[in-house]
Amino acid sequence: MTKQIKFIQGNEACVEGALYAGLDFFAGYPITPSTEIAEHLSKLLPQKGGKFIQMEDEIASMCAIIGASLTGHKVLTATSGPGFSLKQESLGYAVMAEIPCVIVNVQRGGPSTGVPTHVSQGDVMQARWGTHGDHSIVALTASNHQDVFAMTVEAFNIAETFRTPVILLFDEVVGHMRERLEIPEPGEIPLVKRLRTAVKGGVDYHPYLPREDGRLPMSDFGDVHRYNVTGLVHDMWGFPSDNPKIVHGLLRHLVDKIENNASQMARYKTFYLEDADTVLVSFGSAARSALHIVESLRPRGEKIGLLELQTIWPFPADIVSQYCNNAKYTVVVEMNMGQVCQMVKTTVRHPERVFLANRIDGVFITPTDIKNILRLIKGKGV
Amino acid sequence: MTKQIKFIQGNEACVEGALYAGLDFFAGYPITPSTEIAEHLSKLLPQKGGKFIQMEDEIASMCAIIGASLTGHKVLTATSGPGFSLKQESLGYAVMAEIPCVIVNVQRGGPSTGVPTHVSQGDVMQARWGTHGDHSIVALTASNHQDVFAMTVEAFNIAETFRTPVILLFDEVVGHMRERLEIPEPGEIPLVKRLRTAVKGGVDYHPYLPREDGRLPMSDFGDVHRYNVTGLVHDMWGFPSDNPKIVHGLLRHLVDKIENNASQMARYKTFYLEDADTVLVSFGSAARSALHIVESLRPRGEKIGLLELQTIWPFPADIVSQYCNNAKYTVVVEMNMGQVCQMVKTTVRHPERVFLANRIDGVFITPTDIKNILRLIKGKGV
Amino acid sequence: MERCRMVFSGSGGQGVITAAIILAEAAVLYENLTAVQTQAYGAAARGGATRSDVILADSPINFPKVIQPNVLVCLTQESYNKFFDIIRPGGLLITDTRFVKTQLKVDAVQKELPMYETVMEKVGKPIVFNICMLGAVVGLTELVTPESIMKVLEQRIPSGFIEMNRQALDLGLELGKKVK
Amino acid sequence: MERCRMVFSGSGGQGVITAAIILAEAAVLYENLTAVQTQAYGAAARGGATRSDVILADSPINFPKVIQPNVLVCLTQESYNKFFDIIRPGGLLITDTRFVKTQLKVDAVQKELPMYETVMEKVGKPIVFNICMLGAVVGLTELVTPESIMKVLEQRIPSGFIEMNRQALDLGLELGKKVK
Amino acid sequence: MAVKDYIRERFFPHLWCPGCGHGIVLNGLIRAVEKLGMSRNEMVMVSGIGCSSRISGYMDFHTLHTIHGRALAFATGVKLSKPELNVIVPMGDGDALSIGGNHFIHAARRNIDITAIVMNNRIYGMTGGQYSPLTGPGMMATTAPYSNIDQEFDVVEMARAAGATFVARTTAYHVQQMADIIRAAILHEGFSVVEVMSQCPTYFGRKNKQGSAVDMMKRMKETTTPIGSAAKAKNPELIERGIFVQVDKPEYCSEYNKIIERAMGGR
Amino acid sequence: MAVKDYIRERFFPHLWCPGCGHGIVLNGLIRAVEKLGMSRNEMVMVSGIGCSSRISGYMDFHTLHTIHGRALAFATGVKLSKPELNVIVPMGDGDALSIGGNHFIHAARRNIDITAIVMNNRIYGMTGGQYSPLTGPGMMATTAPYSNIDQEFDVVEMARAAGATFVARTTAYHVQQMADIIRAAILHEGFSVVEVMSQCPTYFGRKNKQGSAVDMMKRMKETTTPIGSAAKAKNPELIERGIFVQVDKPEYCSEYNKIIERAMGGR
Amino acid sequence: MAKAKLKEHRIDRDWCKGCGICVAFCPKKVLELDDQDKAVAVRIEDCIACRLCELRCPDLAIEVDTEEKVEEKA
Amino acid sequence: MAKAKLKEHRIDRDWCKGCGICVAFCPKKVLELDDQDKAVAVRIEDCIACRLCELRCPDLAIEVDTEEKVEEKA
Ligand SMILES: Cc1ncc(C[n+]2csc(CCOP(=O)(O)OP(=O)(O)O)c2C)c(N)n1
Ligand SMILES: Cc1ncc(C[n+]2csc(CCOP(=O)(O)OP(=O)(O)O)c2C)c(N)n1
Ligand code: SF4
Ligand code: SF4
Ligand code: SF4
Ligand code: SF4
Ligand code: SF4
Ligand code: SF4
Ligand SMILES: [Mg+2]
Ligand SMILES: [Mg+2]
Repeated sequence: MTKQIKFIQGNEACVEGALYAGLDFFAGYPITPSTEIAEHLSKLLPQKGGKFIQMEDEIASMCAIIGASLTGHKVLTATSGPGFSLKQESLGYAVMAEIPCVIVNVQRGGPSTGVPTHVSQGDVMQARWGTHGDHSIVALTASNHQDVFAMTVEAFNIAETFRTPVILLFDEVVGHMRERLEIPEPGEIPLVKRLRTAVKGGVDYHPYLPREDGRLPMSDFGDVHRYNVTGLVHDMWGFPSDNPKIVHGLLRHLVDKIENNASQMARYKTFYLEDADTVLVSFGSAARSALHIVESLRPRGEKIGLLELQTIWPFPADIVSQYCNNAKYTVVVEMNMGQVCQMVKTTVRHPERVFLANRIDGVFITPTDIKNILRLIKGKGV
Repeated sequence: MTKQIKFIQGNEACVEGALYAGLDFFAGYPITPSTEIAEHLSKLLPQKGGKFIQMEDEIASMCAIIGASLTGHKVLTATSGPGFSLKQESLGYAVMAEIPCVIVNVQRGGPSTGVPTHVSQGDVMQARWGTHGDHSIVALTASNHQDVFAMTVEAFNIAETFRTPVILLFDEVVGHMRERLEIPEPGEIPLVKRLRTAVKGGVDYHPYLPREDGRLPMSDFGDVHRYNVTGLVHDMWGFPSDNPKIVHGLLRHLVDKIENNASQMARYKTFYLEDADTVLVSFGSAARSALHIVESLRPRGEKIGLLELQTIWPFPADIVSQYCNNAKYTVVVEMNMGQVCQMVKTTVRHPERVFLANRIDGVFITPTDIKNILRLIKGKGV
Repeated sequence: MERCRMVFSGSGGQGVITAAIILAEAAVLYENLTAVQTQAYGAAARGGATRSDVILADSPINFPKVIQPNVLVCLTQESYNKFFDIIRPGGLLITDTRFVKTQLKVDAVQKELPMYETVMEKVGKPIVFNICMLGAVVGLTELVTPESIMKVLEQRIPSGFIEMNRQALDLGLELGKKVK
Repeated sequence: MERCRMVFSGSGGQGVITAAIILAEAAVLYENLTAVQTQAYGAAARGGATRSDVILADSPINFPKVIQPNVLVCLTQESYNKFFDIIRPGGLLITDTRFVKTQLKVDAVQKELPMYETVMEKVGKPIVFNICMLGAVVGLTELVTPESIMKVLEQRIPSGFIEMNRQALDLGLELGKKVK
Repeated sequence: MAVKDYIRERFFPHLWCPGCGHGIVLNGLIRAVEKLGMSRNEMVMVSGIGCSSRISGYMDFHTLHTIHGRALAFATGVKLSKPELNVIVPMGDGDALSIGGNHFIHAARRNIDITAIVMNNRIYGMTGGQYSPLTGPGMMATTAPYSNIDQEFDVVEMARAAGATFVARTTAYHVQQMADIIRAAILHEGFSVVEVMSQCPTYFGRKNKQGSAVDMMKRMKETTTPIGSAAKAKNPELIERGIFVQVDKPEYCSEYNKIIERAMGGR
Repeated sequence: MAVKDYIRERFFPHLWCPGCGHGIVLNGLIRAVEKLGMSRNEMVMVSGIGCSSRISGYMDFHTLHTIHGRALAFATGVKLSKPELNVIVPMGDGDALSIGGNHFIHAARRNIDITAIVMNNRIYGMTGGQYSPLTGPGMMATTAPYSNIDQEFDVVEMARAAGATFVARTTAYHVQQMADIIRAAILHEGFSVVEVMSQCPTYFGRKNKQGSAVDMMKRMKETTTPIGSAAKAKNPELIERGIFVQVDKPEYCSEYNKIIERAMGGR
Repeated sequence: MAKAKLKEHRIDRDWCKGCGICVAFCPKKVLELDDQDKAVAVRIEDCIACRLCELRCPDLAIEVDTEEKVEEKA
Repeated sequence: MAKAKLKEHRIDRDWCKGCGICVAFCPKKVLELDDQDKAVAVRIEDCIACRLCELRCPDLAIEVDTEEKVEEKA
């Protein structure tokens, strides 16, 4: 059988990935440039018995998917900058209550309404720190439709494995561009199912007690275990507590389950890095221009390569160190004021060798832009 | 004349500072532990002809103060974690539209509802990065009521000088504790008035064209200049534009006006730093415990001192480098998982000499906690 | 003066927090002392044992919480049970005879005073129980003068109630001085 | 095959974006080529000159935007004025005779085709103007086969409209081949 | 099942103040559920933040204690994703109609089968007595020291206008009526709103010199009357109690099932 | 002043689609303001985000183009801080009643002297045709491909229930009535709501096969009738136009001035 | 339903917060608060087992046990 | 108000988007769209200066100039 091939937008590729991963509930509110995700799901979800609901705003959408996750469903919402800002309070709730869910942010130019229809990658730090209080978060991204699909599936897998919200941080170019997507066969990408408790009815079930492997089995609302879910600090049954030991334990658990597994969650791609003395680090659509310039400079003898990050949070420090510590030049290519660049600087051995090749004017960064910046960095002028 | 002395809560000290600074409009929504700010202002503002309004939520409160700022008033809102998360979208609007306004966040234990009545300093990074898109922000804090007063006045002054929202990042202990406040005489602390344009009616006024000194004179709504205010990227008249040059120029302006003036905005205090080889860096209520331990170790011959940060954002990198670069040990004392510590590490010459002395369990960090951590850091065991 | 760390504890309606604030305010406004007052908030404050910390000193106070109080006041059994063992060795522990049975030995001067009974008998209003307690504390410790307390009260309460409060304060002072 | 970068431009209702998508989709689904299509969004897309970029190749396409197109199609004067000078030296510039007056010299092969007129005359429906344009492009460039285009159309539009589209496509093909 | 089987006994005595009306709502709710004889496993209680919202911690259902004002949005996700569950959403007046007002009107508009109970004490209890959109002009609150100038919502009118298909009002005093109404509300297929006037002696009562919990409940008795009573005609100031709206209209989850049928048929 | 004195000519032709009803609202609004003869300097227009919200960019007032759904909250700050200004808030149906529903009902409840104009095209125009809370069941939208199951709000009923003291409805077809009503609304002291039925031929019209802008306006003529008309009695499906509510009630800023007097007197 | 016959008032003294609601609204004045502010049934013989005290108690502290109920349980 | 007498229709061809609203609702069928889809007054003599075209134009593209108006301006 030949595989199903589609020629679609990145937003649709995300939809396809979500459906492949087993999505059965979506709540959202339209906003450019993420709207197509909602539009396609409003059509496709009911075809497989799933539910689509357009809520009154982004806050309600985030709340609704949390509710639906608790009944045992795989859930998604999608938005862009302003909506992502609005979701921060309820996103923090999902962190605290350890709710598996996936949030797409198709980034656009900010701050505020900004340039809504233009490309930007300016929400990287917000994804990490947007909600109040100490916490950790997972955020993935991709630069092409095959990867958008794969990372979407990955997002659901990580959400289920770690009982955590996962952010998909796409951008306008990837979201709106059309290209080829080959839908993998069922089973080709492994799926992580909701881990449900084996504890029988009548036996004490602890929704917030990690197993030895760190995972926390869940029980669906409506099932035999009645427990409590709250955004307050809570004990292993889910009931509120302000006992300092419990506070400390829970906060450490929430952060450690993500940060200590950073390597396990690190997804990335390498191109021509074996002998590279100039390492481009990039992600999302910017990585396309980065790869383009790498491939056009290689034939001219330049030892240049690309590290494309797909996991942005937890920041893949090990991977970045590994590939950049010995580089003469590390150049972060991104469409913001250096949000990932700053992280790379704090990670590598020689921060002074890290440079930023960026654009912030709403225009997609071109290979030529990068080439010019490389010349300047290397002291060769324009 | 003897000065007016009060024995009050930190939240009241903030109210006194705001009134001293010329506050005349407050909109808010109650939330622990910031509520007293609203309560006192509901009483005191109308006594001086000002306006207090309790809005339907925190979003509306933030929006209302922006509206009131545009009619030429000094404005304030106050909240805590969950409310601060909700304000992120409209806060970004204030950044983009360059609205002078002050937002108090009396921090409490997060994430989510967390431990609402307990102390924490966990919103430091959120204050910087909570809203979407590249931007910069000013955030001040204080550890005692005299400084709460002074920093509140400072917040209004910076808001007016730089046409920017300023965040006051207090915490539960400072907010709720009662101690002495001496109200300065009128004029004792200089106040920055709203800079209004000198341009006459009928002459073209540019609300978004910085003068040579970087300041942007305003014109009150209702006055002779009718212009446009928007959260979209805009030209010097305030009208939307997606011209890449304008996008670039505006974003750089918004960030540079803050970051390039970091030194001018750096407020801090030093204690016993002249000969200190161990430098504690702290802020807010944690700095009280830090100072306590410094003062109790000094008589025992330890060369220990304290750098108390009052400006958190823009991060006072120069000051931190100056005092910490040559220290044997830099120990950041804070009640979170190391949000300021991380910034200090990226700032100083020897990040490996920077340590964290923290608590995250909702209990106020004690001098003994710090003392114990100092022993451990120095390899002396418990 | 020696730095004095105090914890006032009791149940919600007894006014221990108000008493703590009045004491600290009197010290700051009328005795030129330094004082810091804090209290527990939230669920801890609602049910169960209310607690307020006060530190008085003649120099700046940095750390605002009390870990080992020199003076501990417990007005309910629950608060007594919860807090009795934080008393600083050699400190002063004041309890009310009506509400607290002191079964437990601590290394402190224990004063069991019939404050509630006295107030009910002589004033008849439970609302000034806390002021009587304050009188007892001041009587025993002489941290501030009764006049300073009265000045604070005069600022805070309607004039019609001043007399009642003065009476309660005096009753407390007497009780305190008597056992000193 | 040589990488071919194209820009289709015109005004909102002319269907240039749809045409671009159809071409790219045909290439990907039925010719085993690689293609990327992008377009302008927002105010730029609403009033004024609509633009869609397509790149066709037989290898991976990284940079998805077109800076200098090998093929530029302009269906309105406005889009012509805005975009004519981005054409790659030696490229192909296609305009419609009814809507565009080509006053400006560029280093490219210029083809002025009466696509709109032909469609209106032979089919009578302005709605298939874009398909005729596509036919002309394919006729001139032979990037994909007309059959592939038809396969895409058959998937996309109700069967009642297929014939009309085929007709428009053929008209375009002819126009294109004629001037080749 | 006995009353105590519906609660989580280990959290009793509960945290509400002496005489707090919210406890009576808890009591009435239990009676309603008891009579219905529904399994606790099919009951989900979703609440926001507030004194009232604590109720979910005390009930032995599936309980979801969320964030301030958003309970109905969470509940919508629960219900739509698993329509066989019975979803009850107790809310404070601030929770339901101040910060949560939008979710309230939209849940009503959709007519999704959720039972909303507005525990109306006319004050923000949890944060210490600020005025709410139900406080009403002339009343005192910690943020209305010169007396309140905010007009109040009429919960019944708001729910009706927004599209709720079951709308009722009762009080903590009229606990039997409360239990009956809540039972009818749970049975109703569609969005049901029950406003329960509940006393907060600690803040609303104290600030407004309304005396003890008992006094406040006496006032509930005196100032309310059954819908359409003769007393109301005489004294229009009286607040009506009873079921104001009870109509059949397409319920959201059922309608969505039809969408699914259509979508699946269309393949 | 001439019509063109009220607009910012340099942004014309405007960005709305051919035949968009929002342009007619702009037209009617200008006529209303023109008749009132108010100075442009005392007029503030506050809008959110949407096709409708673009209107503020075209008017030569003090204009505040805010974020989606929150215009009334910004406007409340403008008005309360400087009550002598006339504040007009044009809003899309999604802007006003979906994401902005809460601010809508609270502004109405407070009865603050702001004029809200709901430019109701029953769709999210700006984002490309998703259903709004005014779309109504049975209609098509890009997020309702199997037809919409969401019940709609009745703007008039919502505004009335929430406490607005001036509530009216008109259409883009009835532009003279529109101008008159907007004028009355601006003159009204208190919160006024004017729902204007406005056509979006590009999305609502196309998705629902309602033909051209002209066809959609003809439908407005046919499906509406003045309040209390004989036609309505015969055909209850007809939508009523006119002023539904016009009452005197304490206005928020005036009430606040009394608070200030009391507070200042109290010193 | 047969008319219930009172067996006993079960009052949980740990749960009772002494609000006096049961006392005030008992139609037969059966209940009182004792000196520790806990409800007690002092005129038990007057009780008509109407259960209003049970239903109105905000603390679920009072249960009116009747004969029927016992039978039901059996 | 005196009845207005028509002077001219001023139609801004740059602003007119050819929606046809003025054409469809002119009570006297005065207006038409030309081949570039711009409104033009073709039966100007029938115009009763009711201004409905002006009021309904979504693009403010049409102005009905009358004698009175001219006087007003003076
Ligand atoms: C986003 C947010 N804003 C504010 C608060 C603070 N807060 C908690 S409960 C509450 C109001 C409580 O009033 P109500 O809903 O009437 O319930 P009650 O306590 O009176 O039962 C407020 C303002 C919060 N927790 N979260
Ligand atoms: C917080 C936020 N969410 C979503 C959007 C995207 N958005 C912009 S306008 C709009 C709706 C427009 O519909 P409506 O308010 O009815 O106005 P119309 O365009 O129909 O006039 C939406 C969803 C946004 N800008 N901000
Ligand atoms: S504060 Fe009021 S609402 Fe809250 S528990 Fe106490 S009485 Fe009840
Ligand atoms: S999309 Fe609809 S509402 Fe928006 S401008 Fe076009 S016709 Fe008007
Ligand atoms: S009603 Fe309940 S809590 Fe109140 S006094 Fe009676 S038994 Fe005690
Ligand atoms: S059952 Fe009725 S009569 Fe008996 S004690 Fe309770 S309220 Fe009084
Ligand atoms: S109504 Fe206006 S835009 Fe439409 S055709 Fe007439 S003049 Fe042109
Ligand atoms: S003024 Fe009236 S009659 Fe004259 S063209 Fe316009 S609509 Fe027709
Ligand atoms: Mg309440
Ligand atoms: Mg709309």
